[in-house]
Amino acid sequence: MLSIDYKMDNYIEHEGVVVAVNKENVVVKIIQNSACSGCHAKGACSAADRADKEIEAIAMDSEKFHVGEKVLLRGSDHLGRQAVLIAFVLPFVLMLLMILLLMFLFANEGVAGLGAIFVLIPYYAILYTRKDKLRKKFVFQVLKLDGNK
Amino acid sequence: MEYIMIFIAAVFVNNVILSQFLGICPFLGVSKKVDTALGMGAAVAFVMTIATIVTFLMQKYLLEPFGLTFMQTITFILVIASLVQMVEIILKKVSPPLYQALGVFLPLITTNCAILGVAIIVHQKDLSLLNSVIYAISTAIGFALAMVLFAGIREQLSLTKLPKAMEGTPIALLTAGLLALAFMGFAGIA
Amino acid sequence: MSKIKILTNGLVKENPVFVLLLGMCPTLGTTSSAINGLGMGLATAFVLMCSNFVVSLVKNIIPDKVRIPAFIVIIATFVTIVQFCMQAYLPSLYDSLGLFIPLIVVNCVVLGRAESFAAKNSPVDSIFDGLGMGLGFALALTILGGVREFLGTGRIFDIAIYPESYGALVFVLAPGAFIALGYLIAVINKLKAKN
Amino acid sequence: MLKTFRIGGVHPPENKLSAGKRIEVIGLPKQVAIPLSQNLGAPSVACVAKGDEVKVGTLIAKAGGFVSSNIHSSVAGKVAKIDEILDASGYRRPAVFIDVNEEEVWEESIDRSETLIKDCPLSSEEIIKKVAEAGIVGLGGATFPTQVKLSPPPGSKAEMLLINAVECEPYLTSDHELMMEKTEEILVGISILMKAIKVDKAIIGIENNKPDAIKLMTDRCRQYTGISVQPLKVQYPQGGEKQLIDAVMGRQVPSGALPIAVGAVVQNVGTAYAVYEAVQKNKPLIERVVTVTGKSVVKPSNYLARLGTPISMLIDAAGGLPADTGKVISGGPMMGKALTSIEVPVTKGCSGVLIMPTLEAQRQKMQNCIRCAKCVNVCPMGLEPYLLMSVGEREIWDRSEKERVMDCIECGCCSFTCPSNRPLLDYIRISKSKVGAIIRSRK
Amino acid sequence: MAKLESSFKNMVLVLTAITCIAAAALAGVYELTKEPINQSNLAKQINAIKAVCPPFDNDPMADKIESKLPDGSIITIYPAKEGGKFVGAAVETYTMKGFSGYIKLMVGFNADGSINNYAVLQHAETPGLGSKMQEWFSNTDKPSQSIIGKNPGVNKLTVSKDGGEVDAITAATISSRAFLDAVQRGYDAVKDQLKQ
Amino acid sequence: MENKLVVSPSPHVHGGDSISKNMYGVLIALIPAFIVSLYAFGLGALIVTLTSVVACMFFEFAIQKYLIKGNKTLCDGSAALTGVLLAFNLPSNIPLWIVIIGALVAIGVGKMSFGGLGNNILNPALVGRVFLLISFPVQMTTWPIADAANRFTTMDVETGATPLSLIKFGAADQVNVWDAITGMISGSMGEISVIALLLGLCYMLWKKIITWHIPVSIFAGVVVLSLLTGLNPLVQLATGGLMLGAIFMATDYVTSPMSHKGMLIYGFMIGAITIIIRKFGAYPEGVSFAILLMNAATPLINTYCKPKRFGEVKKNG
Amino acid sequence: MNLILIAVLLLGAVGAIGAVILFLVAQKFKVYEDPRIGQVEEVLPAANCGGCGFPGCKGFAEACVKADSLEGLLCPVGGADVMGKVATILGREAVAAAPMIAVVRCNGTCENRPRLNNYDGATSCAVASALYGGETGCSFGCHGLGDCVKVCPFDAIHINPETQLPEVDEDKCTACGACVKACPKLIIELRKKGPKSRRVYVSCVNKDKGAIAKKACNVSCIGCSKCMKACPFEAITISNNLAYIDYNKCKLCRKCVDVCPTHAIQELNFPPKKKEEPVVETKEN
Ligand SMILES: Cc1cc2nc3c(=O)[nH]c(=O)nc-3n(C[C@H](O)[C@H](O)[C@H](O)COP(=O)(O)O)c2cc1C
Ligand SMILES: Cc1cc2nc3c(=O)[nH]c(=O)nc-3n(C[C@H](O)[C@H](O)[C@H](O)COP(=O)(O)O)c2cc1C
Ligand SMILES: Cc1cc2nc3c(=O)[nH]c(=O)nc-3n(C[C@H](O)[C@H](O)[C@H](O)COP(=O)(O)O)c2cc1C
Ligand SMILES: Cc1cc2nc3c(=O)[nH]c(=O)nc-3n(C[C@H](O)[C@H](O)[C@H](O)CO)c2cc1C
Ligand code: SF4
Ligand code: SF4
Ligand code: SF4
Ligand code: SF4
Ligand code: FES
Repeated sequence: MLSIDYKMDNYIEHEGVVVAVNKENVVVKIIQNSACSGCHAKGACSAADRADKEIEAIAMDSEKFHVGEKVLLRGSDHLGRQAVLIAFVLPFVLMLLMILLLMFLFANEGVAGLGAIFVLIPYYAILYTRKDKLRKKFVFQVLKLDGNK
Repeated sequence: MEYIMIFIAAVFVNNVILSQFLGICPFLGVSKKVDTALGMGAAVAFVMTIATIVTFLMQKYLLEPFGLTFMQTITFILVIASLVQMVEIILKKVSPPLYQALGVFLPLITTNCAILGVAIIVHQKDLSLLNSVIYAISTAIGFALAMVLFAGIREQLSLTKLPKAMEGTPIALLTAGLLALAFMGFAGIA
Repeated sequence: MSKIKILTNGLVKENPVFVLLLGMCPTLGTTSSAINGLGMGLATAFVLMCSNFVVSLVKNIIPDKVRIPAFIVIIATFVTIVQFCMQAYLPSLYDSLGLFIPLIVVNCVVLGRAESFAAKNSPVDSIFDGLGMGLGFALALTILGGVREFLGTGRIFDIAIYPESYGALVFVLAPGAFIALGYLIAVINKLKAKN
Repeated sequence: MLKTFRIGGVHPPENKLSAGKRIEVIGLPKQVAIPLSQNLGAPSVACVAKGDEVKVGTLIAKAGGFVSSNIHSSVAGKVAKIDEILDASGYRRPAVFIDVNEEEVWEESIDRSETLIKDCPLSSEEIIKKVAEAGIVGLGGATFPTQVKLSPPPGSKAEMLLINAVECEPYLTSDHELMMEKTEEILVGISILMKAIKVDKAIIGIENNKPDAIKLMTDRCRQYTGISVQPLKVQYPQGGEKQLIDAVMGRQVPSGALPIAVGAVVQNVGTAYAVYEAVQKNKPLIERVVTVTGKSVVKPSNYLARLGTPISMLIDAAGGLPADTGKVISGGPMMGKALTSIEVPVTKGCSGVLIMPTLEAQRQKMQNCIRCAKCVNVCPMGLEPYLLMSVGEREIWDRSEKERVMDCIECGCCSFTCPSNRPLLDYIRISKSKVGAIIRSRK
Repeated sequence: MAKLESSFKNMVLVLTAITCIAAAALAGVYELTKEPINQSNLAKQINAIKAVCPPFDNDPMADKIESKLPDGSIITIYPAKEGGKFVGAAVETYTMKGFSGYIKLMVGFNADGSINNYAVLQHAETPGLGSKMQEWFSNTDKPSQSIIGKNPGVNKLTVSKDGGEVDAITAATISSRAFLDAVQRGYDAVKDQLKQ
Repeated sequence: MENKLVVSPSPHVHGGDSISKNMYGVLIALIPAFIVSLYAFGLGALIVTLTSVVACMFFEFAIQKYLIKGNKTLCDGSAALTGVLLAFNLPSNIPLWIVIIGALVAIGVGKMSFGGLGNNILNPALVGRVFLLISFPVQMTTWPIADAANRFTTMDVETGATPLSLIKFGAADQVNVWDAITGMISGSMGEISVIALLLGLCYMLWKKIITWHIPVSIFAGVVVLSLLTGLNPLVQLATGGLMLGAIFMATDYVTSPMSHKGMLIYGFMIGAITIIIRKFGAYPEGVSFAILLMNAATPLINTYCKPKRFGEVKKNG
Repeated sequence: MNLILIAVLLLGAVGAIGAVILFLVAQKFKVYEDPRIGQVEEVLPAANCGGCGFPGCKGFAEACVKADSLEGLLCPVGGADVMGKVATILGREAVAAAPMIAVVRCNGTCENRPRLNNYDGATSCAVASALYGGETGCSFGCHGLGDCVKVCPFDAIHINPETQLPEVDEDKCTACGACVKACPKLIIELRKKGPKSRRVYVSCVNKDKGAIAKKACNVSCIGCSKCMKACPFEAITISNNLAYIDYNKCKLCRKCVDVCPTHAIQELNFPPKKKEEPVVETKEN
């Protein structure tokens, strides 16, 4: 839950499999399910697609892990909110502002529409330049899964 | 004022899920996490906006001039499907950590009928670009609202004992029905 | 599997709506009356049958990675064809089904069957599967439409059973769709549990 | 307005039947059984063997760890065996059995005179050492070894000593009676404790339903510097450490922290008396005041009983087990422990024996939670017992932890108040033990 | 036959081919059904005009006039002529004030401005309530609720609650108001024509 | 079995509160309102209330007997209470078959489908009422006149408009606040007399059945929003189902938040939504919808508004 | 015709662009899921009970596909039947695992074990055992409050109202082990089902000394080691006053059953031997 208790860190956890162990990090493959994954009929439906994502997680004691091991990936949920903010909310607001601005300036739907789409290019460009900063921000921990669980 | 009206209408009066019956799959399927519901809402808002803009431009500058409006459905669905994929690639390319973080926190956004539905509805309603975009955003907010309310309700239901036959989809549908009943109170506001 | 089995599979055992819970959006959106439900169901059944057939014909020339878009294109084509035909020959039904005809494209039943059946089986089997599933879908929609129409207006297929003033209007409105479908599935769950 | 704590609380009927009954001394049994685990923390380790002769006050078991305490013989006699005895929970636990000799022989070091010795020349360290040797544990019910409590962890400093004379449990009167009869001794004990923890201020918190004790203590404490009395509005569980601190000092101990975090050390009056006896008279903890009470009890009274005396003896002294007995509780009705047998011995933590008639003893049928929030309103820790119970029932431990199940002080207000008769605390308690184990395993 | 491998060439080729075929098929079907669709739309319109207007022999679709109301909305008028003589007009009018917004009517006026008949072309009012518009206001057995024969220029066509001459549909005052609003707008649009 | 000790975890005493005590307490608190409605609407009020209570109890019994087995809750008064409150939300001249459908929906859909007492998300009586309102709008919005001459002889009495529909349709000047406070107006049976309802509130506060938070914050929400939208707050408070809703229906334990902070948010939002619906919506009255909407939001409120934990207030005070 | 041409061009273009995008996607996200995982999952019973030791049926399917042999992998719900199917899909040998079943190692019925007090707390073995030893003199035995019953996903274990002890339904139990985890008294054990479902086990977990145990319960194991001596296969060990029969060594000869003075050893599903069942024998006490 988002913030049952604001004093306590809340985590989101995801199970994954270690695919590589490096010096300071461990690469974990997670299986991501689509929105339809909650549906019991997903077997019959292609929309329930799955994708594997590889995620680098910081682990000081990376030697503890071995390839193929099942682990728990954990990040604090406020990171999740930030990710959504950067990936979706900000560009979305930007597009909106762009449309408003261009409509106001040119009163032409074509220009405004194209402008709104193309404003994403500089946005992503800026994101690209901030790559390293973001990398530092979005860190995950890997935890050993309890043997008996 | 017009925009506010579109907003209220799309969020409360004609809520996508509760009165338009679009996007029921994620509504029934998504978890009981409020966070996920909100994240889905944001993601859907973004995708819906881009999809609406792109399909709007396609319709106005390609399909209509060439008299190809009959290909609306097929082009829209293709465009939307590719768009969603594009967003993923770009995100992954631009900022892998960000992309990874999303992977952990959100389910994939699948093209659900709400997105296609909105893209088509704005043309049926003959809205202008700006109005279409507002409509798309409002729809997404309505989607998020219903999802979040529902996530909370599910969470509570998971701690009570339901009659066996009602477990799962039936209770979800029933609750959605009662929510829709409550939302009818907004009728006529916009 | 025998053809009959494939056919009845979709009608009862794996009924897409009541058992597999697929395609909820059109199910809820188009069942304000039995006739609408039937119309939508048959339209979907047609698309399902055709797309199943075509998909299983071309399944081998489609690379895996473009599988889904290719299926979507095929489905969308049939959907649009249905849309035109309905517009031309059944205009009133078209009016009442509205938006949901184009949305057959994203109906999980159609894509789902293309993926999970047609892409693996022979064209003939696929036709039967499409027909069975489609009829199952149509059956479910008709039942739901019938129930809603009956409870809401006292009629079934527009035949008055009891005076309209006794009908509970909610059932033809949005909340009624959810409630009626919820209880139908509950009843089916209960029956399933008994067997 | 009288002071009290700020969150939650209930008012169970007080039923202080034995109030004002003077403390009577209970005779010795033929054999005592002194369990080796009488304190919170590690059990003690026996240091006598079968056949050993012991005197009253002879050390028979040593502390089994840092958080543990010594145990002394409460009688003079011969160690019959070291064997298992059924404890109050129906489990078998090791105990020292001593056959009582006719003749009472006391350890020579013990000063048995009645004279009040006010001055204590010892230093803080020496006091704590003596307390440790005497095997004193908190007599308020928690049986936490007192010497540990008196040695604050490095980095924290006590500002004030709070004496817990609240006795908020219904029925119980042992602390009340002790205050009436051993006033001076208690006050000296408090001074010693103040010295031990190096504070110059002590406040005795007493609930307003004991006006005579408030008056007496207020009068007498004037002669002692730094000690004052704070009357408190009657409200359960005011005796809870955190609640008492909140009521008296207006400070709330943060979640998971010790009272010392807000500068307080809390001790029960009985503990203060025991400290007096240990430090000034060299007398280890071998006896305590026990209230025997109950609506059908012929003669509800306060007894001074040696540790190891079977509870049945106390009950006999109070007029025997009533015919309608349904439940026998060691402690008060809110936090006490129901006994499976009345043959279990009196231990350091036993402040009362409550005998409840069958009619009252049975719980009512549990129903669905109607989410009335009454449990939430009465919880003195600001928790949501209804939620903790359903989460606990479903064994969702991480959620339990997030909902702060570990903050629960097991006061029972929630179960007491629930109109649906839900066994909230039952489930919260197992959640606490599971979550506690999980937290410990993480370290 | 083995499955085609997912190489770049294959993917692009196959998907392009499939879309091309689909497009061709669609365009073909579109061409085929274009006529019937238009026909059916036309028929709808003509039937509606026929239903609401006094008998005529011209082609109202060809003679249609667009009239602009003061608020800027455009309303289409289909004049009906019998032997060249103006006998009345069908007005395709609408309002946005319905319970669910848009309501489109075809109202037929006689030459004197009285209402000959009307047809509800499009609406989203609640079934069982607002949707009763078609029967309710044409029920000539109940003069207080029927608008047939009434003349918006003479009679006050608002609901009785608002002081008018028409009883609102039970429990659907809003739809009734909207309906009458649309009728009134139709009349406003056509009244200049009638005067000729 | 004699003399076997009973063993159970602590606490060993119970405060003696019970579900039925609370439910019957609310029923008692409803008596003044019932008397006023008897006086105002006569026979109809009696018959509709009886029908509703009997039907609710019957459905509760039948469902628990044949469909959903579990704790029997027939006699704890909750079904009877739902019945009374449902009846209080209906016009007194409503056909009885509608009352019975309402009872079926309230108990069957609103309560039992979720697992019975304590598990429902939405207020059962309001589910019943809104279901009826939308299903049978004609019958549900035909209000008998209070104090009609023939009220003790027949259920068919003259009808009139409620103050709120007068306001909605532009006849606000015909609304007399004093009549609304005493109860001599048209409306649902239970909602008409503000005085009687406030009496009930006082009783429930005295008996500690409910706390003040929800009703007061609803009133606050109504007042604030009325002032913002230029309505007369006093009229808004005194008319329609507001008092009935704020005092008896929004306070339903099962469907309202658990913490005081949550209750205040919940109440304020109910007041605010009510005024928004009254002012801008198609319906003259919005209390039922507002309560249902906030019922739906209650689980969320519960997850985010936790009670004030011990130790969370300023550390050193 | 013109229209058709434009349509084809436009849609073809869209299709081509789509294909390019998809190709890029495919390059970026190498999604490869062994299709056999899905196939395996399909034949699994979808109970998601976790009895196999993996998170859900999906997890098990993955494990089966990845593992080199199916040894040690068993879906307890589907049993050998399903494992056979899995084996065919994967083209491997199904390793026949011995079917297991839950047994309740306590025979302290109301008759065998007199109640000394009445429990009146929450109906939960966990709560009761956190509180105290139980209603009888035996602090090891079953509380009979049915935590095991609550967790069984297959409705296979029920409290017998007469004995107040749980009984396992042989046909329904899949040996998923949920009850084993749930029992706070560690009474339930998964044991080899044995040929014809026959099995012999010590139906007691009391570790008290013989005399005390015997006092608390008529059929307690008193640790007398007669069975150990009688067992020709060295299947029985004694520790903490308690005998334990290793089901891998036990050959079901039932010699131990005969010698046990307290009838603590249970035999199940054997044809009636001479006269009555041991439990019945103790009735006169
Ligand atoms: C709910 C609750 C009620 C308590 N009531 C009392 C009480 O009435 N009197 C008392 O001395 N200790 C009571 N205690 C114990 C105190 O919290 C604390 O352990 C004691 O005052 C510390 O002193 P001690 O170590 O000398 O026993 C209570 C504890 C709890 C959790
Ligand atoms: C590991 C541990 C260390 C403790 N250290 C201290 C301490 O340094 N000072 C103190 O006053 N109490 C200390 N306590 C005692 C508790 O704060 C508390 O008094 C005791 O658990 C009894 O609580 P109650 O009396 O409220 O029931 C400690 C407890 C534990 C478990
Ligand atoms: C589900 C529902 C749908 C409604 N639909 C309409 C409608 O289509 N048209 C309308 O005028 N009123 C409709 N109403 C009724 C109005 O909202 C409101 O009850 C009416 O304005 C009351 O005024 P009246 O009884 O004076 O007509 C509907 C009510 C409900 C419950
Ligand atoms: C203060 C209070 C208010 C209540 N209000 C309602 C109500 O508005 N509607 C209702 O159906 N039941 C009401 N009940 C009864 C009961 O809580 C309700 O039937 C449950 O919601 C059923 O689970 C109320 C009970 C109390 C104690
Ligand atoms: S027992 Fe725990 S949860 Fe219950 S009221 Fe007391 S502190 Fe709160
Ligand atoms: S007091 Fe009882 S009924 Fe009320 S909320 Fe708490 S657990 Fe539920
Ligand atoms: S009895 Fe135990 S092992 Fe057997 S199926 Fe039930 S829970 Fe699983
Ligand atoms: S076997 Fe264990 S879990 Fe089952 S009833 Fe006995 S004590 Fe409880
Ligand atoms: S059918 Fe799946 S979202 Fe609509």
